[in-house]
Amino acid sequence: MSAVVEFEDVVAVTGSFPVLTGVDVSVNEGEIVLVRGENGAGKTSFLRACAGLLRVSAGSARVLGFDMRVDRRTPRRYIGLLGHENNLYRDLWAKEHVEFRAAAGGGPKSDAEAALAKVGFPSTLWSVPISALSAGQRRKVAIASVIATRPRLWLLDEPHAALDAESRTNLNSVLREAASAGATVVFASHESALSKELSSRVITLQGGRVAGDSGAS
Amino acid sequence: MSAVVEFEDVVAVTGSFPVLTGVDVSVNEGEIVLVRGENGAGKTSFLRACAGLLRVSAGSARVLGFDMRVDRRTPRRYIGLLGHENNLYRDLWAKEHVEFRAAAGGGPKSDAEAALAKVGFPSTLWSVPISALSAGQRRKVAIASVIATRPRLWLLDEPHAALDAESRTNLNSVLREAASAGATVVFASHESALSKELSSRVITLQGGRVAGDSGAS
Amino acid sequence: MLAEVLLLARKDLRIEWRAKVALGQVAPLTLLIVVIFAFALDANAPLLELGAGGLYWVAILYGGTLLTQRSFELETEDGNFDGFRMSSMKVHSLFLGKALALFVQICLLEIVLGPAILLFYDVQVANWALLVTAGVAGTMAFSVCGVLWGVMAAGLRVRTTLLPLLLVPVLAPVLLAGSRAFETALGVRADAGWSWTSLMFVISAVHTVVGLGAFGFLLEES
Amino acid sequence: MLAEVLLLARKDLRIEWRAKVALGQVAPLTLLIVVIFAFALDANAPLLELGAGGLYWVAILYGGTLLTQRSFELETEDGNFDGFRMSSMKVHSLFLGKALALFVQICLLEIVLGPAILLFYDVQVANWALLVTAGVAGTMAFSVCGVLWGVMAAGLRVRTTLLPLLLVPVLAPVLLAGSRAFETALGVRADAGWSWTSLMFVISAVHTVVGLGAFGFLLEES
Amino acid sequence: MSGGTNSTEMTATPATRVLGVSAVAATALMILLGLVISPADVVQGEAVRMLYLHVPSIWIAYGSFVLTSFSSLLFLARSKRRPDGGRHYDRLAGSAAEIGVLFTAITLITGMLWGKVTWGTYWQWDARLTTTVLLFVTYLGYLALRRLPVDPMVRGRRAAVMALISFINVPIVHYSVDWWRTLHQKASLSVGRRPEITGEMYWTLLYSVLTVTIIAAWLTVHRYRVIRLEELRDEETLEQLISSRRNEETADTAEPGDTI
Ligand code: HEM
Ligand SMILES: Nc1ncnc2c1ncn2[C@@H]1O[C@H](COP(=O)(O)OP(=O)(O)OP(=O)(O)O)[C@@H](O)[C@H]1O
Ligand SMILES: Nc1ncnc2c1ncn2[C@@H]1O[C@H](COP(=O)(O)OP(=O)(O)OP(=O)(O)O)[C@@H](O)[C@H]1O
Ligand SMILES: [Mg+2]
Ligand SMILES: [Mg+2]
Repeated sequence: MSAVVEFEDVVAVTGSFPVLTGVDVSVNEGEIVLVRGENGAGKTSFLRACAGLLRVSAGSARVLGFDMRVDRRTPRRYIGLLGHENNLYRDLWAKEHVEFRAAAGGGPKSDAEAALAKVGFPSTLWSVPISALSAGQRRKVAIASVIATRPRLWLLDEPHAALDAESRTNLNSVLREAASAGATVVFASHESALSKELSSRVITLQGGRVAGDSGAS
Repeated sequence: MSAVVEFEDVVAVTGSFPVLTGVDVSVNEGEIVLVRGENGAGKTSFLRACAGLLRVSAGSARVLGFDMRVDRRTPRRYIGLLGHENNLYRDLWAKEHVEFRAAAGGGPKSDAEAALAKVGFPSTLWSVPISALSAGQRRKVAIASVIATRPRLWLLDEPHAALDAESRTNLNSVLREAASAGATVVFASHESALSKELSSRVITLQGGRVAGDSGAS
Repeated sequence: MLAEVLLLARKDLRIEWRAKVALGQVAPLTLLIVVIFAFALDANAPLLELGAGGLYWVAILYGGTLLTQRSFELETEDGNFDGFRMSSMKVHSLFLGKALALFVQICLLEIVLGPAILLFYDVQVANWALLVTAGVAGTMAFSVCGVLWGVMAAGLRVRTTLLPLLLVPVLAPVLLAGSRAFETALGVRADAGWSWTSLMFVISAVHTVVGLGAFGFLLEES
Repeated sequence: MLAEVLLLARKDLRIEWRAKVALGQVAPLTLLIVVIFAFALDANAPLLELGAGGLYWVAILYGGTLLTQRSFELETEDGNFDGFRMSSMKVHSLFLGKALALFVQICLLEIVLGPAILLFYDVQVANWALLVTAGVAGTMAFSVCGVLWGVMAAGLRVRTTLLPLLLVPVLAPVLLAGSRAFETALGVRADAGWSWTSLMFVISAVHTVVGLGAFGFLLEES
Repeated sequence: MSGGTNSTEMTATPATRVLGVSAVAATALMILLGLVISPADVVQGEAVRMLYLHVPSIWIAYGSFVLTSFSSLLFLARSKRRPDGGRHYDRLAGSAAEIGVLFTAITLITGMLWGKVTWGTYWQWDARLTTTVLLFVTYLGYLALRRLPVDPMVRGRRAAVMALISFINVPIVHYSVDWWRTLHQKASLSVGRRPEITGEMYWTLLYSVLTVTIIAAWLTVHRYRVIRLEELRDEETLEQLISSRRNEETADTAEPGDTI
């Protein structure tokens, strides 16, 4: 199995604050990794560093084989990121948005409907402007947008937040399915029950570095 | 015990969509009420109607004794609302923000520090601009802002979201304390375990109306 | 109520102090506009002298609109408009507090722009009292109108573009009055500069009255 | 790549179609500015010799800046800039797609503003070919610069006020070139309008090259 | 919700039909008077006939804006106390403003045509002309605000505030000729400062004002009723939406997992 994320002593800085202070992690293909830790531990920063949105200022970071200190752009093609915020164009309709993201990811637009169905987004709301949707419905659109780009590496920041109980278990099965098809899932979450059930490995962050790793090899 | 929220057949409309389609609810002082329901059931709309942010277009709505169809502004003085979004001034420091909200609510600025301590917001971050904080830390600032205004009616939309495990249980005890001091708490949440433990009563919404009420009298 | 007004204004000004928008960004921008204009007019000195008053107010109109936008961006980002509406301050305090902060910010702008114009356009001040009074009157009118229309647009989407559309027609009379008053103050026009100044005070007063009366309604709903 | 460019542009234009910002809000606003300006300056008639051409481009500068702001507001609200940066489209497509959409929107503006100016100023077109070519060249320059600087400001806070500050100095030469070219096209100036037009094409070309080269860098940094 | 009084299916009633017929008749007479009977002007020649449309139009527009402001004021004052929220004041304000904008446009157009004939250009940077455009755009903005998709009561209040402010423009337009030195004719009719307005021209003008008033009243009434019908339609679709949303549960509870 090839390593999808290989971080060695990664340091990252925002403003002048070190949000990652030396992260050593190696994630293999097909894993479902839960990143946990207190508020402010550095989970979001870690995911953003994996996505290439946060510059790595020391250490070595490889994602999908690309050296993130050399080329942060190319790997993004294979990465799907769900942040704390939903990254939605509020004036578009839900379906239009997912179609746009699907097409922008190089896939067929027809993936959109399937993705929306997968997250349980009701088809009656496909043509409603995103700004009119409820918080959970928006989250579903955001998740569907990630699904529709068929990423090889899924980076999800609190994917369960805002979803109702049913959608949460549903999301878990979607992620499991993706992982079994060969994708890698790294997600941060505060829902211990749901995420432990989902994950095959738990990484605990603290103060911007790894404090525990259930799958450390 | 006097009724804090008295809704009778309340209808509310946004755009031209009926988000509340006839809500009958009466909440008494000192209760901790969980509002649950699927995504899009109308929880947020209900809370916003209680806060007077959503106009009630039919039915009768009284909050803290005020008729919300006549005066939606006065009761806000006694209401603390935590929405899906945090309502933070991102350029202010965390402490400044809470101080501002406390003072704007007519209380002393000194409440701010106590409130921040209550939600477990580390004092090392008091003078950090809110825009630099992590998602959970911001949520804590938002909750502290509500605490600092000492509301009689707390309206919380997914207060547990983004918080880590410890802060969640901590929040529960803060809310319990408030309720035992005579305040009323109405909150929407998808965290069934935590919220059932906290709440003294569960209202289930569906399609913009009440589908179940564990404390219906 | 004064305490509330000051509290709100201080909050806005503290944010301004942190971000240095008025002084660091809008002031250079208006300066730039004035310079470009001077350049476009081929540095034709007599012409510049004639136009100084008008261009000053055009620049202030532009800068003031940006500052108004910024002022309400603060109150709307991150769902903040809910917070603004939920505030238990009196509506009058909200109106006056925002207006006060905006007034101070526009004044900052003018303190930079005024001397620059005097310098670039080489004009002589004939009547300082009139100049300053007219400046204050115009700034008051700008800030009061800005807050009134800022909150009108605040709950709505597309407010970046809606706000100027609503604001500019209302401010046009102020622009005209300000230009005329300044022209008198700079001695290039014999017209009654004081009556133009009073017109600006009247406009501010009208908008303040409307604002105090209507701010409650405008806050009610998004 | 063309497919990607069109995809992005179509997305922006669809949002424009929904919100009708360019036609419904910015166009009337620029009209208004032309009217107010002309009136404010008419008092000293020689200033108006700046003329229809200059005012046209001043108005487009203002409207275009607003549209650029709006265009990047879309890409930054709700954390969207992450989405923009994570997009697996080629950076060149991102640049060209945004520029294309902006170009179309500014064109919409001009289609409204152009006839209005012709009417208000009662000017005769001496050279339609030049007028249209210069219009297209200027619009191209505006949209290319807008996107380049828009993305520069996008990751930053206070972009409402920063963007104009970055944009205006860069666009000032376009403003001048456009005005001169239009003056020739309207027959009020014997100058070589075509060379001014070529200047605008050169400016667009330079910014396009810089944009295509630097867009990757600009996207990297938040 | 539905405080509808006379929810007519058509926008015409016998009374307004009379109004409409008299509008048509009056217009015919006005054309006769304006184009045939009244004399050409000594200075302006035949072009002066533009006067009979130009001037009454703007006066009617003023009147409409007065009506708009007045009903906006009543709406703001009464909306809280009335069960239906005083929506009829809002409707009246909206329909009057539409008619006002229409007639302002007519004044602008006739003015521009007239300008082409007498001044040689369509447009002059003149205070009255500029302020008229300002008036026009301001009320266009008002109408734009009315069209925004938000709660009708809320929109009504916002629009009412804007109407009150926008009205400031009306006296500015009217007095602009006194405040600025203008090319445009000064106000004259009442004082008779302008010697051209005499005899038949004077009476023709007065008569045109009457005619245009009738036309405007007729249009306003109809716009009012159309708006009312639209509101009724919206209320009906809302009722349907409410009942279908209320019944959502039957569709959704089919799914398991919702137990408490
Ligand atoms: C676009 C061009 C024009 C506009 C926007 C315009 C606008 C107006 C307005 C707003 C009024 C109403 C004044 C009041 O009573 O408050 C008015 C009246 C009048 N206009 Fe014009 N006008 C235009 C062109 C002209 C031209 C070219 C002429 C003739 C040479 C003209 C002749 C008059 C006359 C005679 C009155 C009646 C003045 C009075 O008795 O009060 N207008 N116009
Ligand atoms: N300028 C700064 N000064 C002080 N601390 C800073 C600064 N910038 C960032 N930080 C800290 O960096 C950390 C960023 O952590 P990050 O957002 O990755 O946390 P997280 O694990 O995702 O937390 P959460 O669970 O709340 O989402 C926070 O603790 C934040 O306070
Ligand atoms: N214009 C519209 N067209 C269709 N549906 C609309 C429109 N506006 C609002 N809605 C619906 O109204 C409902 C609003 O619900 P609300 O935000 O109160 O849900 P919620 O219970 O808070 O959900 P969540 O758990 O996701 O936060 C959503 O189902 C939304 O889809
Ligand atoms: Mg985080
Ligand atoms: Mg909700």
